[in-house]
This record gives sequence, structure tokens and C-alpha cells, in this order.
Amino acid sequence: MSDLDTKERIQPGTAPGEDVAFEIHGDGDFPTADMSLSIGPAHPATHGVFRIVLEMDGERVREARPVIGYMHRGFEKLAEYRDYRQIKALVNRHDWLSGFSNELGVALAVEKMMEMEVPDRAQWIRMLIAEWNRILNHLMFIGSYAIELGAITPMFYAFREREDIQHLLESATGGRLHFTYNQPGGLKIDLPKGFLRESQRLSTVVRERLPDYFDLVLGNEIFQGRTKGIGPLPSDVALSIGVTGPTLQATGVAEDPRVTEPYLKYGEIDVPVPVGENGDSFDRFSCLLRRIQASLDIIDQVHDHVPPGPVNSKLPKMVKAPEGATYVRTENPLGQLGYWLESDGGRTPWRLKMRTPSFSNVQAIPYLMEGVLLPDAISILGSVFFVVGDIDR
Amino acid sequence: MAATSPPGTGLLKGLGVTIKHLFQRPATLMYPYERNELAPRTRGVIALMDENCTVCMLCSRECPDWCIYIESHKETVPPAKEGGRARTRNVLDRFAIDFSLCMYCGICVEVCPFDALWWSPEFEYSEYSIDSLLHEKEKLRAWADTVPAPPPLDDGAVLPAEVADAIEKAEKERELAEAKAAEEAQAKESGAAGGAATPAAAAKEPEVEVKAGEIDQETFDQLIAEGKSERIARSKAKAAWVKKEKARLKAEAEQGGGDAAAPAAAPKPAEVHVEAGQIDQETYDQLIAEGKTERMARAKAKAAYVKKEKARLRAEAEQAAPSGESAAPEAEAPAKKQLSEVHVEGTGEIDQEVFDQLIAEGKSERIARSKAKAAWIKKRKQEQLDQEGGA
Amino acid sequence: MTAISSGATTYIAQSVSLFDGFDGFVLPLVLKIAFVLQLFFVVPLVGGYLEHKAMGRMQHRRGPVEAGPFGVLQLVADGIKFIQKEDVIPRAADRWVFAAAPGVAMVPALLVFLVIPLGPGVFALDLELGLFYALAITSVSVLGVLMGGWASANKFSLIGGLRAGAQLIAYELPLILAAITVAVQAGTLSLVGIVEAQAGFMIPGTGINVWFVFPQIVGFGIFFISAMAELSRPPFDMPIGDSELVFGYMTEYTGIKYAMYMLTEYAGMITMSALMVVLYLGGWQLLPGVPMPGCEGAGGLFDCSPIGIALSVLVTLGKIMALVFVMVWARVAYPRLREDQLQRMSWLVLVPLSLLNLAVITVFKVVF
Amino acid sequence: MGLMDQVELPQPVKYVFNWGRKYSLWCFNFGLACCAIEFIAASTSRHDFIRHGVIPFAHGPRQADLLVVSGTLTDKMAPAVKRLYEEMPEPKYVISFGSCANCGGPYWDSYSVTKGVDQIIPVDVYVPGCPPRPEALLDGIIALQDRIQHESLKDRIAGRRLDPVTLGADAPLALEGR
Repeated sequence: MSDLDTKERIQPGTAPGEDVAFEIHGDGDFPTADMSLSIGPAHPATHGVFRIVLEMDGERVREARPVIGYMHRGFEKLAEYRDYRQIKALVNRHDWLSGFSNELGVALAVEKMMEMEVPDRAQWIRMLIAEWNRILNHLMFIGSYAIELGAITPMFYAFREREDIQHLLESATGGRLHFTYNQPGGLKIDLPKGFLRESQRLSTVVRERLPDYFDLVLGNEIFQGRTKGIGPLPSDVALSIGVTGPTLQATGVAEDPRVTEPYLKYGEIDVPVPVGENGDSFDRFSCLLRRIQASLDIIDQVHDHVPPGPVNSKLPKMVKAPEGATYVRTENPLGQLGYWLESDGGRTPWRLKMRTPSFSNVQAIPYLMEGVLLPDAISILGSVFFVVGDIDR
Repeated sequence: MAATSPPGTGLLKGLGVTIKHLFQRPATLMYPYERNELAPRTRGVIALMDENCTVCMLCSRECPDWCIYIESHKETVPPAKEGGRARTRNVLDRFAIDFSLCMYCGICVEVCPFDALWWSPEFEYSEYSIDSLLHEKEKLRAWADTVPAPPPLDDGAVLPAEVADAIEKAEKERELAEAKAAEEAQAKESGAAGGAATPAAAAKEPEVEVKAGEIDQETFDQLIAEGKSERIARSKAKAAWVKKEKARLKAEAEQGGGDAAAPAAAPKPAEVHVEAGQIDQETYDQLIAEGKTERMARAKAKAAYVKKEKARLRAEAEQAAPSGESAAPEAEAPAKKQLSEVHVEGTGEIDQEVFDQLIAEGKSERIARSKAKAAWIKKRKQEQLDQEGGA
Repeated sequence: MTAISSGATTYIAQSVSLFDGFDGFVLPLVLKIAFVLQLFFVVPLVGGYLEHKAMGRMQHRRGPVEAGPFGVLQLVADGIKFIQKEDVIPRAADRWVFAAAPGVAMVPALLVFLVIPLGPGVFALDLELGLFYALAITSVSVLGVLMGGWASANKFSLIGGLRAGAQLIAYELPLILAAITVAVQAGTLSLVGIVEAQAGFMIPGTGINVWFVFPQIVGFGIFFISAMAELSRPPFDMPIGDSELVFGYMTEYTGIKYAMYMLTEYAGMITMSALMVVLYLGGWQLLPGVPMPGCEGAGGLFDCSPIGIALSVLVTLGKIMALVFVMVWARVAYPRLREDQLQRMSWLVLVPLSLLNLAVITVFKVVF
Repeated sequence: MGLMDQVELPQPVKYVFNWGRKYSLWCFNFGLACCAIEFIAASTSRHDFIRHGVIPFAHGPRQADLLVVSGTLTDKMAPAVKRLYEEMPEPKYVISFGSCANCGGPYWDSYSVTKGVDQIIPVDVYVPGCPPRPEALLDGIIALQDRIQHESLKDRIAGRRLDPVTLGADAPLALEGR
């Protein structure tokens, strides 16, 4: 290793100035040193600009240190300078794969503060689109996790479904990723004609195509060999770290605010929560896949419930949350998203604190990666589902 | 699942899934030659109808990115009538949106109180220079021609207050008129036909939707002659047009048997679908002669083409179904659908004729080629369609 | 046995016929070089195009369309682009080793084409030890990979290079054992001889002609897997596994040097497929027991008219492309294995299996 | 790159060389934020920019010809982007994809966001949108290919030496439509 002693040398995509300490093992004529391998911030495996510094002993990881902040955009501060309508357009960008769920959280918080009545129709439609959004998110992760394990094809299939769903949602909301469809008190505008019928059709289509993923990825022996028993996360550790969402459910804990603390109309329907057993990479992935089925089940139930009526209630000219504070948590696709909204009665929040699921989930990475092989480290990295913008905000 | 099946089945299944897709038609859309039909609500580019703008600055202030630049000056308008008070009004000098900064949230469109801003699904305005992403008033106006009609709402939806009010008002007027007619009839026949009016009134008022956009020239001229400002005249004339159009459609609907479904199926002007793509050569030449840049001219010429084509199609549709029978648009729709369903593999061949023509017109080779390719594919599709139709 | 080998030798004497029309020494040599070079530069491009298209269709998309009709010139465009690229050598790199490595990887891949028979007489060289030569020289390529990985002064490159080395050592053994089994059955190391042997191989007791893939289906499987692993084709692409090692040993290479590595990979796919065609799939024979039109000689495969030669070449190329397609298919369908799983598979499964295969075939050979 | 940036090539050679560069744009996706998802969408089945010769197989910067900066560039990330750009061999092209990369977009007032990638590297094509739809990227790619077909490599390299950052602007001061 010609460059062990030249610490200044920087790998592609590493930022300069990262100080790396080497530990020398053994003695005599042939001592060995750990190698510090910097994965990211621009590395094919990190889907985004997440960076992990791995202390490697050969191909074995001795220590993993996540380095975050490459995508920090100051969301919480920006929110203090934007009124509630503008925040709604902003927050769907921190976890860009679950835009609707994010803006739903803010809308719920503002509604709670203002003690607003939301029409039933709006609530059901919100659920419908939130579940579609969840499927969009999970499809993305199914594709990207397969890519990290070297299988390129599931990504292409997943995006075929994603395009169809995005086309559907675009017809109602006008956006493909950032829907900006919620507003305090309901939705911006009602669904276009034929949306529900199309949604129903699409739900069957996606359901019919799901077995492809089970066959191509989950049932594949190589995939199982790469993921079974890799990075098991015990449920008590997961709970103590604060891991939520599919990563937590894979450990066998059926915690889901949609069931335990129902918001919107989730209390009126049957919400299946798939759980795993061992909390290893395989379980995490299979939970994700089964969560798509669960979401499709919810969507099918919602179709039977959407009542006629208005979708928004009358808003004051300027939405101002009364003085006080509230906390709202929702089950985002990646886990629990919480907004702590504090207002001094003005047109902008005094403070908007975000508890984002990805940030909590990546806390498990140093624990999971200790002592694994480099390819397993990648397998774990992909299976602890996170969005970099959601970590760094 | 995999645990119970013999080893290797997972591997075989994987091969099966992939080979299955080999024999399916690819999901690919050949973009420059084929396009997705974009939903009317798609947030592609913001169009400005500058005659509606009152320079209230709401959009500019509400914009989270502050990417709308408005400049105006005040003008004094002479009194409308002799002895009246002179008024001042804002005249729009500059309206620019910086699309390099815009976050496409749609707040400006939402807050605009006079419907001056609209979403258009167009998205093809990549630029070599970032300065060109600042779209000025003229360019924003050109986008306005590409704005589609808003889609009808879901059956369970409650109509927006303005629309509901308008419909209610129309219904009341009609009821009044009917009541009057009934009274007259009663007076004439002096029979006990009191119940006859009730079912007629209870019959559901056909929902007439008219897209504002055109103006009633007559009213406009009249108002201008009366010394009204152009903006007011335009908006009033528009309202007048909408009113007239509604009346016309309603009359047609009633003519068509009073069936509630008929007017909805009538070929509304906005429903005519025209694929943007070709340009109106006349407009283009004219604009070039005026010293406009090529891109600008092209965009405008495109819009002009769409407009013309729409007008033409509309005329055709009306010719085909003068009374707005529901059959006409339905008959047209499947034919169109078939054209898009016919699959022709683009082999890279081009329609030489179109190509030569475009080159002669001074188009860049890229554009000429892609258009000629598209023309070729279209031709083949048409041929195939004709064949199928013949068979 | 003797009949077959004597047939082969007489055939070898005739087989130069393709280049015989020219007197003297220089011209045939030039022609041979041109023949090998065009094989080396054209057939891998066809393979690459096939990969693009097949992968595209299996992934529900179209693959290249715009560059040339149906996108056939995609790889040509790539080549033209690569020669224009700036040649970057990292400051910390071992300059000469870095520069030489792609050449070291490419030249052996080029040399293998010398002995690949595409049809009767359509090859540059027929060695008595053709199989031995082909297997020996393909394993030199890994030297270039190791050199590149070492000289780049990049950790990802180094790990990639070392993985490639380890992979080669692990899979060379089952590969050679499988090939040896064929040689034992054919009784010759000459590739042309093996084709001839297959044309004359009958299921004992019957008169049915079969290729070696039937008695040696296990060996074929081992050879196929080992060849994919040796070429580091997915799902055995750990040396360049992009999600772990960016681009493995190729991470620091740009422009023409990178293109040389890529060409080596595709040429390797072609040569390995060609070897499999020769060893197991009857060479240029269309179907077992069916003589080639326009050909006479042993099994109706030799002494061909020009049309027969052309047909034979087409059949061989078709079989090669079919095997390339299977490799692409595996790439599309499977995730990547882990390095230790790969090693375990070689030493604990493939090596014992290939030894068993060798033993069984030898016994079979002795008995019948 | 020895000869080509010194000598103006004869027309047929130039045409072939430009054609090669045009249809072989190995693309390094600098996926930073939301736009990266739309970039991936553009590479997958429905839009499939491999049709146009944009090959997303370049995993490192060394093999790439085209850098698509898709997403928010933060001040912490900016040195890495600059470095990656420098690691790419000439001739190289950059597409700035989305509002954040164009000039900061929704985070125009953030303390940690770089207001546009063209502050640190030259950009050839700007694609507007937040995020732009995949077809918009295809449109940008076609515009870039048009540019490549008609460019002179010598002028490009010479221009870069003079003015490394504003290469992207054709006529920086002549605003269209004003």
C-alpha cells in the first residue's frame, strides 16, 4: 500500500482535511496498519452525499464513522422566515421521496394549533395520496438497494411503476415529487374526474407486478446469501437508538403511528403492519416489500370510503397559528416524522423542529457495521433506509 | 417460500422474470418523437396573461424565492364621462420570472386574484446561458397559448364558490323565466297546470362550463368607444363572451333533448387536443424579420401554430357535429387513440422531403433531422393505420 | 482415436488453404494479422452492442437508438470519444506501470484470437497445443489488472486488483480441470481436433452423434461459471463492483487506456464463448450429426466451398453470441456475490466437482 | 489532448470526432438531492436516455464526459464537486439540473447553500425545474448534443483557458426578449 503514509492523499470525492489516525498492529518486521477508507460523499453506494469513514483491517470493517452534513440546508432556520403556505412548499424537499407525507405533517400541526375542522373527503384523499407516496418511496429503495448489491434490473422495473404512479399523482397535484397539495384545513383543489378510477386500476396493476420483485430479488439465492444474517439489529437496541419505520418493524416491533396513534382516518380501516424476525438486511428489505402490499391494501380500502363533499375549509386571509406549541408525528415511509411547531402568533412559526426518521435510523450504522466485511457494510448501508436530505435537513 | 423450494429455483425465477420482459414491448417513450400526454395541472412553466395583471404585486410578495420581478408606472386616465374624475391606474412595464430560481410551488398562481398567472405543462426551455432563463413579459405571454383547460372535477367534488354561484344564479334566472312562462301559460289556458312547472324546474340544470379566454368583440369595441380603459373593456368583454357562450351552449343542450349529459360531451373549444411541435412558418418569418431571436420566434410560432390548429380542429369538429352531439368527440377520440397506439419502430430513417424543406428553411440539422424523423414515424403510423383500416 | 487425430493432421495441412492463394511469406502474414485484428476489434463491438440491446430489452427499455440505425454505432462512438479524451496519470501513480498495465491486459486477449477457429480454415494458427495455449495466455491478462490496481495509488483500485488476482487463482483451477476433461475425451489439445472429435463422437452403442456438452454437462456448467468469474462478469464482478469499489482497478484510468481495459473485457467474453463453442458446442457444426452444406470431410465439416466456409463462420459467431447473451442475461438477473462466497464456491464446490467430472469421464473413456 | 487543442481539425475529421463525442456521453451523476431522483427516472425504462448515447455506467469521474449536477449544492459539498470536476478528463461537459444547481433555488436565503454550481465550475446547459421532469433532462441533453456537434474542440479548450467559469454563456450580456 504505497499511500498509507501519505495522509494528504485524497480519494475521489473526499473532502480534504479529514484527519485520519492509523493504528499499527503487530510488531517486528511486518507490522500491519488499518486502512481508512472514505466512502462518499460522492460514491455510487451512498445514493446521495452521505459519507462514511471506514477503518478497515483488510476487507473487514473495524469502525464505521458516518459523516453527515453534506446536504445541510438549514431547513429549520428557513422555516422561521416563511409563512405556513411557503413552508408547505419547502418541507416536501427535505425527504424528497416522501414529499406528500412531509407537507401533511406540517398541515396537521397547523390544523391542530388552529383547531381546524378538516372535511372528511380531504382526510380520505390525503390518506390515499400519502399511501401512493409511500409506495413511490419504497419502490425507489427496492431499486436502489438491489443496485447496491449489484443487481441493476429491479431499479428499471421499479421506476416503470413509479412513472405510472407519478403520472397519476401529477394529474391531481401537478407535481411529480413535490406535490404541494395540502393546505391547512384540507387540500388545495379537488381531484380531477376519473382519478379514483385510475387509482383503482393502477393499484391492481402494481399488485400484479409485485411478484416480479419477489421472484427477482427476494427469492434469489444470491440475494439471500448477501443479506440473511447480515447486520442483525436486536429490537431493544433499535428502540434505544430511536430507529423507526421499516427498519424497526424488521426487528419484530409493530410500532406504527397509523395503528397506535391513528391520525386522519386510519382508525377506521384495517392497517396491516408487516414485521420481520431477526432485523437483518433481508428482513428489512422484505418488510419494505411487504409494506407496499400493505399500502395497496389500504388504498383499496380507501377507494370505498371517499365521500362526496368539500375538500377544504375556509381559511383566513393570512394563516396564523395561535401562540403556543404542538407536536405532531406521522408515519412517513421511512419512519416516524415529527414536527414540533412553536408559534408566537405571527405569520411564521417561531420554531419548527423536525424529528426526521432518516436521522434516527442512521444512528444504527456504527453499531451494525462493526466487524463486518466491506461488501456487507454496503449491504447494511443500503438496508438502513435513509434519504440524505432527511438526515441533514 | 424459498425455504421450501429446492435450491436454485430462486435463480431460475430471476432468469424467468427477465426473459419475460425481453419479449414484451419496452415501456420506453421515444421522447423527442413521442411525448407523454401531460396532465393539465402539470407545473411546467408559468404563463402570464398580461392583460389581466393589475400590478397588485401579490405574486411577487408571496413568492418564497422572490423570483418575480414586476415594474410598472402610474398613468392618469381621463375621466370616462365629461365632468368625471380622472383616475390613475398601474400600467405593467415589466413582468419577469426567473426560472432558474423558481421552485415551482405554484403559490403565485394560487394567490393571483385576477387569473393573470397560469400553469402550462411545457417544459422544453433548457438554455445554454442562465440569463436566458429569465423570461420576460413577451415570453411569458407566449406560454399562455399553451395553457390547457382545467380538468373537470371528480363527481364527489363540491364546485368552487364562484362557479357554484354562477350556476345557481343561472338556475334562478331560468326558474324565474320558467315560472313566468308557466304563469303565462296558466293565464292563457287558465287550467290547473300548476304542477307542470315543478318537474321542469326540478330537472337538473345542465352544467355548462365555459373557459374564459376569448372576448366578445362587439362589447369590447363598444366599451372602448365609450372611453373605457382597455383592460376593463377586455375583462368586461370577456365576461360578456362567457355569458353569451354559456347561453349558446345551454340553448344547444336544450335543443339536444335536455339530456343533462349532452352539454358535457359537447366539443368544448378547449378540449381539442393539438400536439405542439410544428411551428407556424408565417409567424416565424415575421418575427425573425422583426429582429426577434430564433428561439423566441420559434416559441411564438409554435404557440401560433397550436392556436391555429386548434381553431381548425374546432371548426372541423363543429362541422362534424353542429349541434354538439355527444357522438362526435367520441368518434374522434378512438381514431386518435389508435394513431398513438400504433407502434412504429423508429429506425432512424427520416422523411427526406421534410428534412430538405426544413434545411432549406435554415433550420439547424439537429432540429430538421429530429422533425423529419418524427414525420417519418408519423407517416408510417398513418400508413399502418390505413392498412389496418383497409383490412 | 488415431483416425480422428490423423484426420486432424491432414486437415491442418489443408486448413492453411484460406491464405494459400498468395505466394510468398509476407502477404499471408499480413493477412493473418489483419484477420486477427479485425476479429479483435469488430466481434467484441458486436458483443457489446448485443449486451446493450439485450440488457435494454430485458430491463423493459430500448437501449441505444440514436447513434446510427438502431444505435449500432454506439460502441463506435464510444471508441471515437475515448481517443479524444485527455490522458490523466495521477501524480502519485507509478507512471510506467500505470501506463503499461492496460497493454499487458490487452495483448494476451488479442493473442488468444490467433487460435480460435471460426470455421474450416478460418483461423490464423492451429497449434497442436491450441487449448493449452489459449488457457495459458488468457490468465496473463490478470497481470495487467494487478499492475493497474497497484500502480493507480488508489485504495479502491488496489482492493479491486487484489480481488481480481484472488478470483483468477480460484477459478483458473476448475476452468482448466473442465477443459482438460474435454481434451481427455477428444484425445487432442488442438482446438480444430476437438471440433473434429465432436463431429465423430457417438453415444456408445447407438449411432447418434452428440456434442461434448451432453456427456459433460457438468463440465460445461463449471467452465461457464469459471469463465464468467475469470472475466469478472457480473454476478462475479467484485473487482470492479461499483457500489463498493467505485470502478475497482479501472477507477483511475481515462480515455484510451480505459477503452483498452473495456475492449479486453469484451474480447475476453468473446474468446471464452468461442472456447466453449469449440469445446462443448461442436464448433461450427449446425446441429449434431448434420453436415454443413458445401462441406465434405470428417463429419461434413471440412473441405468446404466458400459458401460452406461462410456458413460455418456464421454458425460459430451465432453460437458465440448466444453464449454472450446468456452472460448478459445473468448480469441482468442476478445481484453480485460477496468475495468470500465466491472463493467458497470455487474451492468447496467447483474444484471437487470438476475433479469428479474428470474422473468419471476418464473412466468412461477407458471403458468405451 | 495534445494535438486537438492546438490545431483546428479538417472538417470531415472534426465532424466524425464531434459525432463520437456527441453520442458517447458517459455520464457521472452527481446526485445531490431531489433532482437526482428525476435523473434516475430519466435513465430508466420510460425515458431511457441511453437511447441518446448517454451512458450512466461511469461510476467514477475519470471515465465520465458529462457531469450532471442534480440537486442542492451546499458549501460543505462544493469542494468535492470542484474536485470531481477537475478529476474528469477533457473534453468534459456539465449540465446543471434543477433550480438548486442553477442558482440555489428554494434555498436562496440559506446560510449553507452555494447559490449555483456555475460559481465553481463552468456549465454548458441549464435545465430549469424544481425538479425538472425527466423529459426536460432529455431536452437539455439534446441541446448539449446539438452544441457538441457544432463546436470546435480547439476553441472550447482555448476559451476555457481564458475564462474558466463563464464558458457556458454564449452571449452573456445579450438577454433574450428584453
